[in-house]
Amino acid sequence: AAPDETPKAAAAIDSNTGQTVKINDGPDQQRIVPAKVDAIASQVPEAVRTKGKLVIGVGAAGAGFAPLAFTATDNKTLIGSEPDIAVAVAGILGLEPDLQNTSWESLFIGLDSGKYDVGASNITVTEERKQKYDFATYRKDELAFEAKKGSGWKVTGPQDVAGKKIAVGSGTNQEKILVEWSEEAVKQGLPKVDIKYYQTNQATYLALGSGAIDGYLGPNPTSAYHVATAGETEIVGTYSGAGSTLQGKIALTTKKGSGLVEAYAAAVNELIKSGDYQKILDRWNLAGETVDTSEINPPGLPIEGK
Amino acid sequence: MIELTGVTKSFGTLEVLHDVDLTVPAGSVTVVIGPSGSGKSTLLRCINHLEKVDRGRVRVDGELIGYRRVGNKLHELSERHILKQRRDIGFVFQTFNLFPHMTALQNVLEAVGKEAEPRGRELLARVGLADKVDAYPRQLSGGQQQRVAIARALALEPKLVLFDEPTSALDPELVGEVLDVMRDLAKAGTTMVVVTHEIGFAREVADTIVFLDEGRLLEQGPPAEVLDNPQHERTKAFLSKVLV
Amino acid sequence: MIELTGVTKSFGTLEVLHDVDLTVPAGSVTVVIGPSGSGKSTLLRCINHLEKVDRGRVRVDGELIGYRRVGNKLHELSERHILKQRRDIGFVFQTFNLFPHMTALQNVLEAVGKEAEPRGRELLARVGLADKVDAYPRQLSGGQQQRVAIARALALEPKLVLFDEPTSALDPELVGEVLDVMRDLAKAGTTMVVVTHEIGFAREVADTIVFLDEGRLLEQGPPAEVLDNPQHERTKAFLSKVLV
Amino acid sequence: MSLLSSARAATGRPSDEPPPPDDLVVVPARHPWRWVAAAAVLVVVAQFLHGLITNPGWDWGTFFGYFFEKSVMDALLVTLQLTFAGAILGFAGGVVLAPMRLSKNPVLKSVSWGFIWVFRSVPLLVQLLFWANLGYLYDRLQIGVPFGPGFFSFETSTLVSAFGAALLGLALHEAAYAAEIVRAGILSVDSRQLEAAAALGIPRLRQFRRILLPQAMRAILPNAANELVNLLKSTSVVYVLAIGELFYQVQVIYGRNGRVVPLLLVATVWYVILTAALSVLQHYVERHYARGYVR
Amino acid sequence: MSLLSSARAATGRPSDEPPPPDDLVVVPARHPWRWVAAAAVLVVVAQFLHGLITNPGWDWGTFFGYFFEKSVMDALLVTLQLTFAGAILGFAGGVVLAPMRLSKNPVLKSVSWGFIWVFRSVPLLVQLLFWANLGYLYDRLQIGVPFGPGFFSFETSTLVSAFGAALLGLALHEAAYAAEIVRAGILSVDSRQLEAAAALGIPRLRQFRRILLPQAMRAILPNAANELVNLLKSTSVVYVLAIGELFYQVQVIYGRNGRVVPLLLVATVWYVILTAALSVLQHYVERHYARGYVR
Ligand SMILES: Nc1ncnc2c1ncn2[C@@H]1O[C@H](COP(=O)(O)OP(=O)(O)OP(=O)(O)O)[C@@H](O)[C@H]1O
Ligand SMILES: Nc1ncnc2c1ncn2[C@@H]1O[C@H](COP(=O)(O)OP(=O)(O)OP(=O)(O)O)[C@@H](O)[C@H]1O
Ligand SMILES: [Mg+2]
Ligand SMILES: [Mg+2]
Repeated sequence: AAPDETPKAAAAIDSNTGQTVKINDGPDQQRIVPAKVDAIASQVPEAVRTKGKLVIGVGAAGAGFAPLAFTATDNKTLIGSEPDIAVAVAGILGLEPDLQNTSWESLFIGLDSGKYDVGASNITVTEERKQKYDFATYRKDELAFEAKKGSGWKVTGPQDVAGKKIAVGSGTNQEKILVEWSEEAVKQGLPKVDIKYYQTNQATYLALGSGAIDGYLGPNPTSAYHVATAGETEIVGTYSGAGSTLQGKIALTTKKGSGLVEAYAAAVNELIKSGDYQKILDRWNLAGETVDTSEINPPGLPIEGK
Repeated sequence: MIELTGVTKSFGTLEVLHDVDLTVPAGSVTVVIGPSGSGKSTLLRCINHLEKVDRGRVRVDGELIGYRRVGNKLHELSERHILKQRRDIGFVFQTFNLFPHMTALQNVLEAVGKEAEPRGRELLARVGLADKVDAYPRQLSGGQQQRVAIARALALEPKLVLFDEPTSALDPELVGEVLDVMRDLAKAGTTMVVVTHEIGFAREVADTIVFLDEGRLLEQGPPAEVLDNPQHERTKAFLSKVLV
Repeated sequence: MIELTGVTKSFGTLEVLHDVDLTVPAGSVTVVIGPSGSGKSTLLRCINHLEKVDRGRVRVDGELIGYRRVGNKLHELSERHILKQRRDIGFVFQTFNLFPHMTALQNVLEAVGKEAEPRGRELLARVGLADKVDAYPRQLSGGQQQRVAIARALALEPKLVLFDEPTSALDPELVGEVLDVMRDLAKAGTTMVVVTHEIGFAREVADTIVFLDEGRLLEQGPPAEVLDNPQHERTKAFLSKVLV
Repeated sequence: MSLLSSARAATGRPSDEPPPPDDLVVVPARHPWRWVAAAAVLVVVAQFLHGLITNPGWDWGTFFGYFFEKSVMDALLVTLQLTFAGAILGFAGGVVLAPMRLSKNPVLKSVSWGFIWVFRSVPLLVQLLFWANLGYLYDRLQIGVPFGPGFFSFETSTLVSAFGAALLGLALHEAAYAAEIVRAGILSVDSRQLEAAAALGIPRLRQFRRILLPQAMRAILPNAANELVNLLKSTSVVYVLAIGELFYQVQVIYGRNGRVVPLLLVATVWYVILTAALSVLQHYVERHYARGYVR
Repeated sequence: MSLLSSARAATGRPSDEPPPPDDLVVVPARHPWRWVAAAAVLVVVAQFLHGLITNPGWDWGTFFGYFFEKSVMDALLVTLQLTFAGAILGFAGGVVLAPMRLSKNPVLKSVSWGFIWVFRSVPLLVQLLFWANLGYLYDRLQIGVPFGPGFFSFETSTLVSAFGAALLGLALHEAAYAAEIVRAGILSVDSRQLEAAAALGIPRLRQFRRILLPQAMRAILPNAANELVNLLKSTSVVYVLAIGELFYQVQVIYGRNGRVVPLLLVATVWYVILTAALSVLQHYVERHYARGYVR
């Protein structure tokens, strides 16, 4: 049997409140599944309605990204806030949720081919992605700087990251902010940030542990979870995505023109209204990430100059 | 019966066989002699189509080797047919070419199948290798390997056997034994073409002796004629060097 | 000078050489004859330590081959020393063992270096291969390969040359030429041991003839004695089979 | 080398000076540097192992907790299944493709060349994604007149399952590599061997099976083992299809508990063990095919 | 085969019945099935290409937009650098390790065996992570008395750069595989060749370099090419070190814009092109080492 992980994995410290939140990472999730709301369910296109199920793609194959999407202690069941939101949406739409875990690559190919009706996998809205997909936002990201324990480093603005080696995920809100800060630092006559793009969290965390990089700018929830479970790092600064010129938003994603996006947005709004939304995010210690309303295709992160 | 007409073969610019005509009657033993590099091995290789001739024809028992005649055209045979033709033609290589991963007995039986094991053992015994049936080629002396090669070629009971220096690695005693084997074969009606450097052996075994020089067939006839009374200057010079 | 004392060698349970004592004076030609499988090749291979003897000693020019004596102990030589010893010992293999990826000339020059090219060409010319210097072994006839092997062994100007059936693939003319080469070598003081099946050749070339049977050295002496007046029954039987 | 029997001295051989070397004791060549080198190697290995065992970074507790854990064992089984199936299908393909590439028939030759070229160069990841998502590119596969009407058609998205896609991809990928391995083996066999077989009139297929392949085996085996070990590890690429093989499984676990190092070590040690088992097997198979090559 | 010269008929050879076969025209063996097979293959390939070009799923616009894009070209260069450096270091190691494993010296043999075993079985990913993150496990490396005081010490995190770690890992990994490839080649060479060299007193190293290796090359080359192609693609594993090689770069791009298929295709087509170039090179090198083996 798996060694006892309870002391670390079951608990995560809320970085805002300092309270310990108990996370259920067992296979029995007791998900919040609201009842069907006919007015919203009727917005679902005929084809999906007759199929009767909502195929949800999550690109968390392998390590995933706890607590957003990862695998339960039985090493099979897909759990996390992203599946929860998608399952709740399916409930409102009166569809049977069909959760499928896959790789990032397969997720996008699957969305294109119509294999997945929705992608719920911490996908940020970007202008480039908007050319191919429709988005219904359900969360914003709070960002956090994570560094090795005892580094004594604090991050509050561009001057603190100048000249440091910092990892960030490509195509994320974090990347955009880090690039802006780097430019800002250069303007102030400081050295620019040495940005590293690791493709997996494990590589990032190993690099962090070994001193190959100074810090990691990532989504606050995953960082907080990692700090709590691995216990080798600490959060040296948080940053609200809203503070920048443009708030990065996480959205349910579907193929452009699939006709599903309105139903998704309506369903998320319904969840917000009913309070289930708050409960779901609380469950995963994501209270700081809530949005007030679900937007359809809001302005995304700008297209990177080639 | 073998019939070669106008056989010519070149390697690049080097003409190794030039317009060779040769007839070997069924059941006879023809010995090919000639200096090193004169094309003796190549001649044998052309007979069983291991080497494709550039010009001319090779017939064994009236059958064209490597081709089939349809009307006025010659169709090249497929590899499968050529392989079938070769099953009637035994070949003993100058370099033996035994299969190194098989024992002596396995080498002999490879083409005939396991059922023929008694015959295989008998053949090996006949060439004096009864105690080496299970030895691998690398564990055999040169002469032992050569005898395995002879036994292997005979296992298929071919109508025609081509020997390329079958006694080069054999001692005088064994040469006598191989001679006995050949006599038996001849009695059973097997046609043989033997390349050899041992004039004594040639004299003993041959019905006809053929002298090849620089790819040309200079002289042919019974041993008494060719060896003791050669017509051609080149043949005379060659034979005068024989050590007795 | 070679001195073998009590040389014994087995492969598994098969004793191939049994207590062989042999002395070959410097500058002389010793011919080893004997039936196929009697251990002739193995004897030569033991002399240059390609085969480690089980018992007994091999000395060339007074120097132990493969060992160094310190006090009352024999220390095995390192491979590097053995290789150095072998540079004085030429070896012509029964199977030639030419390097297939090198031309005839490259084969000859491999051990001596490119500087010796004129000498290499001269050696090849001497064995009648002036026009084949640039041919690869596979493009050569059996006899041509054998001659390259001889030239290769002589290129190092060894004090001692071991020939394993050096004329098996050669025609009578060439046998005479090889004989000439050997005579020249002998005149220059080179010691030679020659394994051969050709009794005529043995008679021509030998100072001493040695008869080996089943790993035992049965008879040795000058050709006239051993060939024409053998003492041992086995030798008599063997020689009686020689075809003339 | 053994001691000389002193019985020989008693046979009454004249005892001239210096005493006959037969009386001398043979001392095998000594290699002092071997011992120095061996000691140096041992020290380095010992230090490394010492560091491995005592360093808390490796987190051995977690390692042992998961090493025999059920989900890891299940994943190991999947890895083995994929490896064996891939290897068998791959080498079967290779044994067909290699002679094709060496044949004189231009069609066979080009097909084999093209196959090897394409499937050797397309990354396995891409191939797996392609087979698993055939539906993305082709809604329906149909059998029928080329560019004309179709007779049957399948929905591609139902045609290939994830495991099927993984197998298909691995098999095609391995076949391309195996083909070259077998070809190298064939090239290493002396061409006179085939001449001898041809002169005996042995049919082509039998020539290949009985003469060529067993001799080629010597050159094939170490490379085949290389390929097998490689395949064992390559199976981890099937993570893109979310198939729970060994490497995928340890990722799943460290994704949750953040203990990357000990879990990577779990997978690594399993690979090391499997490779060792394979090496032992390889040793015996190589010895079998080395028979007849003693000298 | 050419037509027979009719001049031969004019030499006055007796014209018996049946007419001398010299007058006959030689018809090369016909192979109707070849044409059928060739046609079938062409149709399948044409259909596939047709599908490729016309299917909107492949998104050719994006493909061409990125194919020569600067960051992709830079990444391609990194891939080539890693591949060449890895191949050269790896094969250099292999050429040393293979004779060690075949030598009679038990120390050399065990060291080589152990090296091959370990570095063949540890996944490249794990090795890269290990080398790049040495600092995670060992804060300082020191040179000194084993288990005793140290003389020098380094901070490990500054010791190995990401690129250095990638090179080190690739080289060690490749060396283990290359060693077996070279060993297979050596085994395929007739042992009598070495005997001949030994009888000529050629020094060991020269024997290896001049006699053994060139003959082993025939069996080594196809496998070396296999390994090189494999390496070309394996370099993608260095993504874990955030080194910008080809595959990493396309991942970064599709991570941003979600266009997975055309970007994977960019990498794939580059691999296919590089493999083709390698195959052409391989052809000529193989031909060079085939000299002397014509018959
Ligand atoms: N594959 C080849 N390429 C080029 N030349 C070749 C080839 N095979 C043979 N030769 C040449 O053809 C000539 C005849 O060769 P062949 O082997 O037939 O001679 P041979 O009469 O059997 O000689 P020997 O008695 O020495 O065996 C030789 O000069 C040889 O160099
Ligand atoms: N590696 C080996 N393993 C086992 N037996 C061997 C090995 N090498 C040789 N023999 C055996 O040793 C005996 C002597 O072999 P050797 O090659 O010395 O004979 P030879 O006198 O040279 O014969 P030939 O005249 O036929 O060449 C033979 O019976 C042979 O089968
Ligand atoms: Mg010949
Ligand atoms: Mg011999």
